[in-house]
Amino acid sequence: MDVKFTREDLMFRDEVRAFFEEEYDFDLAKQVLNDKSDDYKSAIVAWQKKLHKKGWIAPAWPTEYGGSGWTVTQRYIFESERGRLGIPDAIPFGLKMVGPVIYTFGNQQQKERFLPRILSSDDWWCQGYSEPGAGSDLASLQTSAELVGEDYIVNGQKVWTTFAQFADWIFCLVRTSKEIRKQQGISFLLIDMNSPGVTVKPIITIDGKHSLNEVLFDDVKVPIENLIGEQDKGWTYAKALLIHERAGIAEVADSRSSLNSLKAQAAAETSGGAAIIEDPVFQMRLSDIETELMALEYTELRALASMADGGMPGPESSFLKIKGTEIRQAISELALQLVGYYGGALDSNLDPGVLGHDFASQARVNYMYGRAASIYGGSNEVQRNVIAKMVLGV
Amino acid sequence: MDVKFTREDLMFRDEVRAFFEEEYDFDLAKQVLNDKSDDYKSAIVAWQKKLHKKGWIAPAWPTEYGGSGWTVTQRYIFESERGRLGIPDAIPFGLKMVGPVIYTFGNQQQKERFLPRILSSDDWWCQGYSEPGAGSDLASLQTSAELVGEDYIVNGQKVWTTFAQFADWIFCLVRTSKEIRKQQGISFLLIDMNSPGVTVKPIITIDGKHSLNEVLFDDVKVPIENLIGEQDKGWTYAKALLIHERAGIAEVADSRSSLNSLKAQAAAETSGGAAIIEDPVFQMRLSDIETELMALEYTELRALASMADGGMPGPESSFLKIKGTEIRQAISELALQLVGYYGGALDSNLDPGVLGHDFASQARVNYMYGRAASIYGGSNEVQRNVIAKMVLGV
Amino acid sequence: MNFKLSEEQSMLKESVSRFIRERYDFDMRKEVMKLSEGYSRDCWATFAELGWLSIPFADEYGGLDGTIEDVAVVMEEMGRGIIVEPYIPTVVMFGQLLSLSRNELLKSEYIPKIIDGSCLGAFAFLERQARYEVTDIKTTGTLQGDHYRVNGEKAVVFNGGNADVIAITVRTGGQQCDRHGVTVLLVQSDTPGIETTSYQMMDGQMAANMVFKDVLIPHSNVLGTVDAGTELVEAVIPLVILASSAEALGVMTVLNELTVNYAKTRSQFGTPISSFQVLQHRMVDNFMAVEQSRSMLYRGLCTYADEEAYDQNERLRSLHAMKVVIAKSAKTVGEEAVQIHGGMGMTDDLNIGHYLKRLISITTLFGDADFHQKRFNELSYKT
Amino acid sequence: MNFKLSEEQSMLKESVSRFIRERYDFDMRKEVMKLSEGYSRDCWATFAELGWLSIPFADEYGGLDGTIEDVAVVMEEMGRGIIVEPYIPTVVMFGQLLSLSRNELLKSEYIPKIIDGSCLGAFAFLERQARYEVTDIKTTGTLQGDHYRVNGEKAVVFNGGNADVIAITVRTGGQQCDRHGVTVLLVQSDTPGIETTSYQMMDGQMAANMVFKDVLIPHSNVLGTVDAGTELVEAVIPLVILASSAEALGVMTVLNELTVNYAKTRSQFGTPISSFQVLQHRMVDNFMAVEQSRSMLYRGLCTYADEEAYDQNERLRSLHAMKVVIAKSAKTVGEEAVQIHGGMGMTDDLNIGHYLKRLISITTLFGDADFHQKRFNELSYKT
Repeated sequence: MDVKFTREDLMFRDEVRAFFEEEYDFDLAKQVLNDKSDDYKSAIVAWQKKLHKKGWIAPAWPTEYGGSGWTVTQRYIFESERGRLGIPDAIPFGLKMVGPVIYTFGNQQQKERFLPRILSSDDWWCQGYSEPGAGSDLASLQTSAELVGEDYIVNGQKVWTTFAQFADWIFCLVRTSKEIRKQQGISFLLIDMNSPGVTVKPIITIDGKHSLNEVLFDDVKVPIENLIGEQDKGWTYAKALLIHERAGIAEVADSRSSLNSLKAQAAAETSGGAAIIEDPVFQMRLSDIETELMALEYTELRALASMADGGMPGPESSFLKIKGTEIRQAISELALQLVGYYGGALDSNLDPGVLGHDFASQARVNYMYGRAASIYGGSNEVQRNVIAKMVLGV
Repeated sequence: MDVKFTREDLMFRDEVRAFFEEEYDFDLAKQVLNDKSDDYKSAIVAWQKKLHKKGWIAPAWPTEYGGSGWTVTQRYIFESERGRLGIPDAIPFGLKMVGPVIYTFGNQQQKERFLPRILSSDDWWCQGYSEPGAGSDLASLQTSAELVGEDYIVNGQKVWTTFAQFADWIFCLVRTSKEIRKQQGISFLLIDMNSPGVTVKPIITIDGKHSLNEVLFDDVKVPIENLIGEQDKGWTYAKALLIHERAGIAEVADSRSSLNSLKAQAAAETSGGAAIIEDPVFQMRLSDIETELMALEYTELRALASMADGGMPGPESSFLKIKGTEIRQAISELALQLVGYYGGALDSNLDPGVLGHDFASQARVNYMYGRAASIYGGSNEVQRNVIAKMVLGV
Repeated sequence: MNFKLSEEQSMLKESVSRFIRERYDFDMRKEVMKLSEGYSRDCWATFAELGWLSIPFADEYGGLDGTIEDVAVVMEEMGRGIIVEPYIPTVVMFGQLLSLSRNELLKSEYIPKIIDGSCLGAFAFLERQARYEVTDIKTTGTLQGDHYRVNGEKAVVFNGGNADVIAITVRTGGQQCDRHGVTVLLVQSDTPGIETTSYQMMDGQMAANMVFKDVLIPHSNVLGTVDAGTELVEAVIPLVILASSAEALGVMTVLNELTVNYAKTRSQFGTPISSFQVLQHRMVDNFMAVEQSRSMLYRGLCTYADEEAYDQNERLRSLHAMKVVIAKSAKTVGEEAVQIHGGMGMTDDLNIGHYLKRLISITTLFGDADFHQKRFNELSYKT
Repeated sequence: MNFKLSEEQSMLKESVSRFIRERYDFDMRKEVMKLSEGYSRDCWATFAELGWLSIPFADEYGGLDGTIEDVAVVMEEMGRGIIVEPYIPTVVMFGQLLSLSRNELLKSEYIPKIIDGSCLGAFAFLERQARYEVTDIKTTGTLQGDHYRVNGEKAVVFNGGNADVIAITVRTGGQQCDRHGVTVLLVQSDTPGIETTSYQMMDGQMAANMVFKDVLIPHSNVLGTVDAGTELVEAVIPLVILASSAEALGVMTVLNELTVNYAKTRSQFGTPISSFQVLQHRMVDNFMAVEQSRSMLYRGLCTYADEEAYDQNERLRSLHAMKVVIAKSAKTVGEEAVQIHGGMGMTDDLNIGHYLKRLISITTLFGDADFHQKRFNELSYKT
């Protein structure tokens, strides 16, 4: 066991810290990060471009495709510092989802065409997996793609598509043949969102915001060169991605950052004249979460270390997803508890100045939208089924 | 809704209180209640005889068979006072289990023969349901009873039989024919524990004590007049009993009494010079339990009231069993937490005087034996299945 | 003890239930919420016609002389419809401050108007720094001749923007958090110097921020006794939390019904998701949580009503415990309803999220679970 | 960072593992527990032969110069066998008090004897009133000439009855709960005036009640510094809780393995109970609890070891958090193992209950979950 940081590690920590503090626009972030508007998009893209310039945008990618070539410890340090300073993660759809599929299963032409624009954040991607009848049971999907000449003709409906309203491209699972086993006959297709016949319809969620969408495909022509790998093998690619991408899914750094905000608010808010953070019961609520988060941080590190050592991917991604979202939800619940009456105040249209601050409405939005965390990306129930199968062997 | 006690109710409360305080031997109880020896048995029987003399031994029985004829409120008051003073409940096997089966499904001769001796505690009963292969799945039981002339010849093995070592009689579910549906072909038989061929083998449990037993039947002759109701219909009788007997299963009064003891100990034990009951975190642990118990007390009262109004029996017994045992276990867990290092001290043979008190070893015994509460009488998992079926209709 | 509804209670229950069925389903509620005032004057008039506004008031003012149990019966049904009309602010908060105030002049002036639906009320008790401590009051009331001059700010005043009259707690003596020195005043909402910013809450209810600048309120508008307003407020809080707990019970009951039904119809992996044992057991736990909540409501009602059988300590303990159990249940039941509804539960178009939001508001009202549990502990655990 | 075992660690692990397989299965453990001393001298001699007793001691005394990580590797395996021999009391508690004491005379006298297995040790720190506050000490040490005269009583002294030498905390100054004024003394167990009542704990370990009446201990037997014993004790506690947490991890891992295997073979309702989704998910939660525990152990080891990267506050926070996470996991994992084993889990004949008991003892050692969580809070949450 090697339990200490090296001198190089500590120097890297200083470098990351300095880069974040100099390059990240904390003021801008404060203004736009919560509004999910076009300003939000451009702020995100601007920051991602800075990371790209520094060579830090894709830590997990193989270096040949633009990865940063870090050790496990360096990745851990980068994430710790990101969480400490409250800097949001890069949008995952290009960098963590379709990118790895393309460099693993795509052909040379696809790699050259798509990977650079993912790294540079010039293309915004979204994910076309879920459908109204295919949620937890993703393999039931019905969106069809029929090969006619050199094009697939795509028809169907995707749902819960995050940030489709910003997206240039969508990667989709589509049904290309009707086999008996429903996992077969699914293909992995990249679709230009500007193609004729693609319609995006907003879904307003219970936080009152617009992050999700329906994406409708009406005779959308997709050139055959946008097919990843072989036709009918898409399920395999999607699943490999799911098991392989272990880092990030736990959102440890983001939870750390939320917890820090929560602590700061609890130090500022009072009850009966005393700061709430001094309340022994509130402290227990905080540390119930913080201790689990500290454990999860190392669970992630262990998963990375095992992968770096050539360990076989196991049920880690399901584990990290379950625990990560449970912790995020617990933080959002406690944050809502902290703001008390103010959490329910101001549904949407009014100046938060009425309350004298904006963190209360933000707490409500985070709590409400956060309910989705245990539903999306394979519900936590499904993730437990996966672990039961892979670990318990039942 | 009728939300107040009547003057008669309040007078009854005083009467119960006075009776308990005068007649119950608190000192003796302290000495023998935890040792599960013969002294334990005789102390229990002596107290039950006093209740019988007063006419209060069987509150739930119809008055024609010796019930006390109380209103729901009176039963509630009786239980509240019992819990407040820490008086244990009567042993249930005769009074709450086989008694109601006999007066509901037995014939006149059986009623005359068995009920008076149950009421007077002259017969000690035990329950022969579970078998090594039939726990949660009780209907898989294999103990056989073959009718030969005027006798059943019983062969097989019962297990987890509480206090079989004290028992004069055992009521058993036995297989009298091998139908396709396994619930059919089961009969309800009363067996004299002194019959030749009955062997009782102690099971030492993880509390280090002897409460449970195996009961082995080797060609035991049981006269046909000991069959309750019809042959092969025993499952129906057992099930009716299970659903009908709603009071008591929650053990609210006993939990109240344990909680009172726990509070008294927390007021006496110190940490860093302060009483533990003053610790805000310990207080939360206490009230997490106490508030649930307060609710359960009224859930039981509501169940009784609904039954008294002729309401159909529903899933209440499962509900009361689950919540009641969860609360009892939670109390035992907190009690063990309270005694700290001392909970693990003194496995068995040594004078508790070494520790200067006996409540620490008692806390361990209660905790350890208490683990069984969510297993016996239909595990809490099975009870949830029952509610799912009866309430959710799935 | 008997928990069967009386004939009158059954009629009240059925009357609210029919109203919701016929005039206040989820789509109609959406329309109501779009109205500029955030509630429906028509509906309110119907409430008056049907007698709901008169329940807890004395016969002599035209009331029904009903008990808090009667109010609870109505509130539970209103919870099933997540009605946004200001019943609690007007009838329970403002109305009961008035009823218990012994100010006969004000009572005879306003109670009949509440009952006939022509007067809406509000209670301005919350200040920015106060959280759940109702005695933490900075707003001052300075006696000048026969008027109080009131200065300060009240936040999240339920129904503050629509109210015709407002009860307000002001500090007439003592220090910021003292029990003593609090006075409750009644003020017309159009009195000069009141600046009101009205807004809709997440649960559809209206609230307001209210700034008081040199507002003059006649001494004759004192509710209760000068400097002893805390006692009056603390007499009304139990009624508010009993009523709102009953409402929470209605909300939770509906959520469980909707969730079980959804689980039976939603298929994944070729089978209704209700066939998954994990979901079954969680739905069972939610069922039990609601039953335990109902038990606590009944315990709260019984103990509150029976001053002969229970001392004040026990009565308060029951109310605090009720808030604790119901708040915990509400959290589980509400969140699980969203979870089991999956993506659908996340959409603003479906009713599930709106029920959850109302639950959160109710459990916050006059203190969340931790707040009440700590009060319970203070009353229960001593050396 | 790298969590792979070194070659040496792998060999140690395998050596303990083989010992348990071949000489310490559950039946053999039962025999050991029946021995009058409650442990096996033969096994202890084997521990010495295999070098386990020498791990954390310095080379100059014949030790292996190992780290706490090396001890953790051994302890995890010992947990799998719930070994009752007094490794922690002798090697970690007494041994590390000695190692860190800077008393060269005592070190050269006793460490070689610990390593060769001829000397058992114990640490008498607990007093009746003290609970988890190690500075709450009434036992007095009064300096008379070149001896301390010790009077008082120590409870639950692990291995106290079998120990040849005992480290004891006495109050040489200050008030009952003061940090300052505590001195750690080494005393031969056969010194006149020590009255020892030895007994077996629920987990099979031995403990003793020890009364000290005018026991004379030479001043040269001071471990650490007079009046500054708290610092020495607090330097050793992290080692004890790291070692025992590793042991808990071994116990929990076995419990989960046994439970999953039992669930696969136990049939009810015509199917293995492992096919019930509710049990599956709970076993998954137990699996995750143990993985989180392992992560916390590693975090504890890493943070404790790296004084350069982490300040003292962060090092302590990690240790407290480790105890919290592991204690919570242990409770769930242990209790669920009994539950899923059903009636069988309740029997004293099966190993399940014995693993549970050991878990309870470990989680109690030097503070339970609430205790450590409160310490964690003190270090973490301030205005």
